[in-house]
Amino acid sequence: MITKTVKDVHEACRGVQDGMTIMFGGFGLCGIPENAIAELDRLNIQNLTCISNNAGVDDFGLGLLLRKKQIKKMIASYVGENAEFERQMLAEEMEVELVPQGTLAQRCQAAQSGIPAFFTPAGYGTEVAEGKETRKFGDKHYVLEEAFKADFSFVKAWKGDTAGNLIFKGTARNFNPVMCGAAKITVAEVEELVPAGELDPNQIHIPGIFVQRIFQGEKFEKRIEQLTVRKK
Amino acid sequence: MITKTVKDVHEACRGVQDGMTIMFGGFGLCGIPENAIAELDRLNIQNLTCISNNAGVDDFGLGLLLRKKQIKKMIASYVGENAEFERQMLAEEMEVELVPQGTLAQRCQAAQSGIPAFFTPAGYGTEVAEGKETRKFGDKHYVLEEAFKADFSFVKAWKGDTAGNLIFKGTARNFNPVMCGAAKITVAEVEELVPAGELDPNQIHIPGIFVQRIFQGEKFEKRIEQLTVRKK
Amino acid sequence: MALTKEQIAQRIAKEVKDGYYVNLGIGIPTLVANYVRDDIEVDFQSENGILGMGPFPYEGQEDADLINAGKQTITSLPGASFFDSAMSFSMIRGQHVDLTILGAMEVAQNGDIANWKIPGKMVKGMGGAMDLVSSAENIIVAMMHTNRAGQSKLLKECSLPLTGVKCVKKIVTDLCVLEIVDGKFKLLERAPGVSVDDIKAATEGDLIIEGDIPEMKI
Amino acid sequence: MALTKEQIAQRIAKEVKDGYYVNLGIGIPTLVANYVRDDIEVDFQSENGILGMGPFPYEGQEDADLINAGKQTITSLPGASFFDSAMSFSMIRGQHVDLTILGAMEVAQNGDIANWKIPGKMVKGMGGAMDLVSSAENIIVAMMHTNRAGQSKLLKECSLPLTGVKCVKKIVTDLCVLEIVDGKFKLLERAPGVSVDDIKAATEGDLIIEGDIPEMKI
Repeated sequence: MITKTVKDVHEACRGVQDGMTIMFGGFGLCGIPENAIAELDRLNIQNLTCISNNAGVDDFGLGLLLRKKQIKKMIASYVGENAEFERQMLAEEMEVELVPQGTLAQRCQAAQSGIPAFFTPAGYGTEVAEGKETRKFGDKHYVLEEAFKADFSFVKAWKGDTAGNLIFKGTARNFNPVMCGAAKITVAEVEELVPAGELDPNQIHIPGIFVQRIFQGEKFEKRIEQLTVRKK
Repeated sequence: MITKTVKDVHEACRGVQDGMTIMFGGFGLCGIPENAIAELDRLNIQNLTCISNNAGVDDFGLGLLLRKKQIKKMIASYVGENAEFERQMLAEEMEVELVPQGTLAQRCQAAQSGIPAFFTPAGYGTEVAEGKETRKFGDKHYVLEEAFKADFSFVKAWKGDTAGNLIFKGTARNFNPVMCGAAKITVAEVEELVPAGELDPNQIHIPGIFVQRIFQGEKFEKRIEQLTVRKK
Repeated sequence: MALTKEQIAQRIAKEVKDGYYVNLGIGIPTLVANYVRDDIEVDFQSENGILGMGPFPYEGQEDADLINAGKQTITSLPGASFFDSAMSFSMIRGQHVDLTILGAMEVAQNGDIANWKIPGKMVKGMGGAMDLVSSAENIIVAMMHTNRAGQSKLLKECSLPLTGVKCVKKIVTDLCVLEIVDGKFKLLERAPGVSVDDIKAATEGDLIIEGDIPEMKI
Repeated sequence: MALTKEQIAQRIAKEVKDGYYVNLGIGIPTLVANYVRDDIEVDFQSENGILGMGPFPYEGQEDADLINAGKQTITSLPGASFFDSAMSFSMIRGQHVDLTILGAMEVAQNGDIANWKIPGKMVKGMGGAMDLVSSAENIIVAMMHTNRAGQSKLLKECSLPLTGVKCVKKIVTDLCVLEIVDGKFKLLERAPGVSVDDIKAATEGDLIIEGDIPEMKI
């Protein structure tokens, strides 16, 4: 019997090597695969190309890998929260490809879906479109964007089952679903892992077919980036 | 206060006119917008272009509109269950565009998503690709397919709320979600309509922004096309 | 003796491996599910929107909202999931499905397949077949070796409108198991009691016959 | 007197109509939510994956899994929904969002906007701004009329890398309300106590000034 469940994050990360291209779910620090990032930090994997909406903060999320200069190239849409990132980018110590957020999501979903390329209006007439094919449909201009290719995809879900089915919570969903199945191997870390059959088949956000490895994360810090509250 | 809830199917169909292009959710007879189809039959709307995976059976689903020759053109992937359909098609009384099922789904989703065109491998080297641009990505050939344009989209959901949020059930989901927001006006008929706030925001399949009108269907026959059972 | 449709399904079931996600077409392929070894775990995907499809329901427990791509009432197994048509074809087009089994009217020796249209006579549509055959890395065709008129369905070139080009890997018919190799049909196994000459006589396309061809075990 | 940032938000809030789906950018736009009339129903979309965004949570009720695109903790209102990033941009790209309000570093008189990069100095990234401005049919820019150095941000041509071309429809600054008409800035309203000459002096781009320009009401 083949099982997708792995014991822990060490087992979940086997096969990750220097120079690989890796997708990371999450928006800001919300819904990031904390356990996998910490493990890549411990393993000190080098020369990574990371595809992620953001680059974490200086001491959490992908900031951990940035600090140790493990990232050769970053593909992201917004990196404004990370001073060390901006320093490495402006000093040209790291390659950076900035991608409109919707295009980033769609390029992941295209990879998941076997769509090699699609047209989008985002970035037409800007430097994002430089060197890319553009075309007019109706009275509007569009840019041709290609699907990403990646070796690993690390995602974080709220609940998962041993068949690899995933359910996300609140806005921690974000980029996680679209990265499932968008890389050769998708690794999901979940807050709660249950036996197959316990989740309602009608409420599954990502079917297990898109997930190769799943494990219950040892610990989720879930750091809040901008705590904003009202007084009672 | 603007409300999406309409009283009944008559109100839900206001604005539908002869010659329009209309999407219909459903797969076979499963998850079809029964009430809307019956109303279009009663209204005797003519010269319709219908986008639907199937064409119903002779006396149910889109078969009702076929019988009265209300359909000028049918865009579908599989029409094998309907003898009158085959007759009209072979006699060239009706225009037919057959589209691979995945391409059909993706052309709807593209319309929903503001993607004017995308590449897909389906149909490369076949008559489906005739007259269309093809391109090689990696070592594989793909066909460029464009988003559909439609005036109305009629879908059927299990539960819905007054904000237009929808939840589907089982395999009655099928084409319904991808057609929401893919036409100028999306009309959802639901088995159970509840006040906004009663559905779990984490379990909504289609957010209300994609739906313009919603009503609780008077009656759902839910006919079974192929009853297959085991003995106890 | 030529295999029955049930036996074709039975033979194909041996190609299904532990952990596979499998899409079964309408007809003979549907029967394959009945013969998969029960010590392995296999998930059946149906393109109308279910992964983890189970057997037909018991009488009286059928649910109109739970069907397969053949419009038959079905059940779901523990670990199943429901999804929309776009996601279903993400699984298929994105090559997440491990094995696709489908029927055919004609197969050519270069792997071309035709199964959706007879011009001027029969047009049922391609359904999901074009997406399946253009995407799947592992396609097995299940069909009778000849049509009702006794003509070979294994051809040098397809005469009917194509469903997909150079995509079929393996064919299991009532007479034999064949693999597409170097633009020809390589004979792998014979049905019990069927001779190589019987197969030659029933095949219009070029055959590769190397050494002794074993009888298949079902 | 020039408007405060709160007052800019207050003026923009009057552009929000009953039944609108609205996407608010970071900064001044975020404040708009506080001033929308409470007798109309407006749904706020945040591109990280929520429709029906509510106010900040009460102290101690914050949830790390519930933030807006500015990474601030938020709440959800009855009728809200959560979704993934692809669906979020389906809403935006598919033109289902009725109104987009965002900040800018520069706006040109043809409607071009720049707000994501100062070459060699500051690169935060475009986030969802390029998707928003290339798709939205109704874009209002909220910004100060001049930058910290006192230079006009309303230009004949943008000097910074563009976020989008010919997309801005309306601009509300601390000095006035402007509309893009025929490739120029048409002055619609003045801030209370701000003269047409004050606005002329602070605007590098070409202005259209027709008749008496009324003071805005907040």
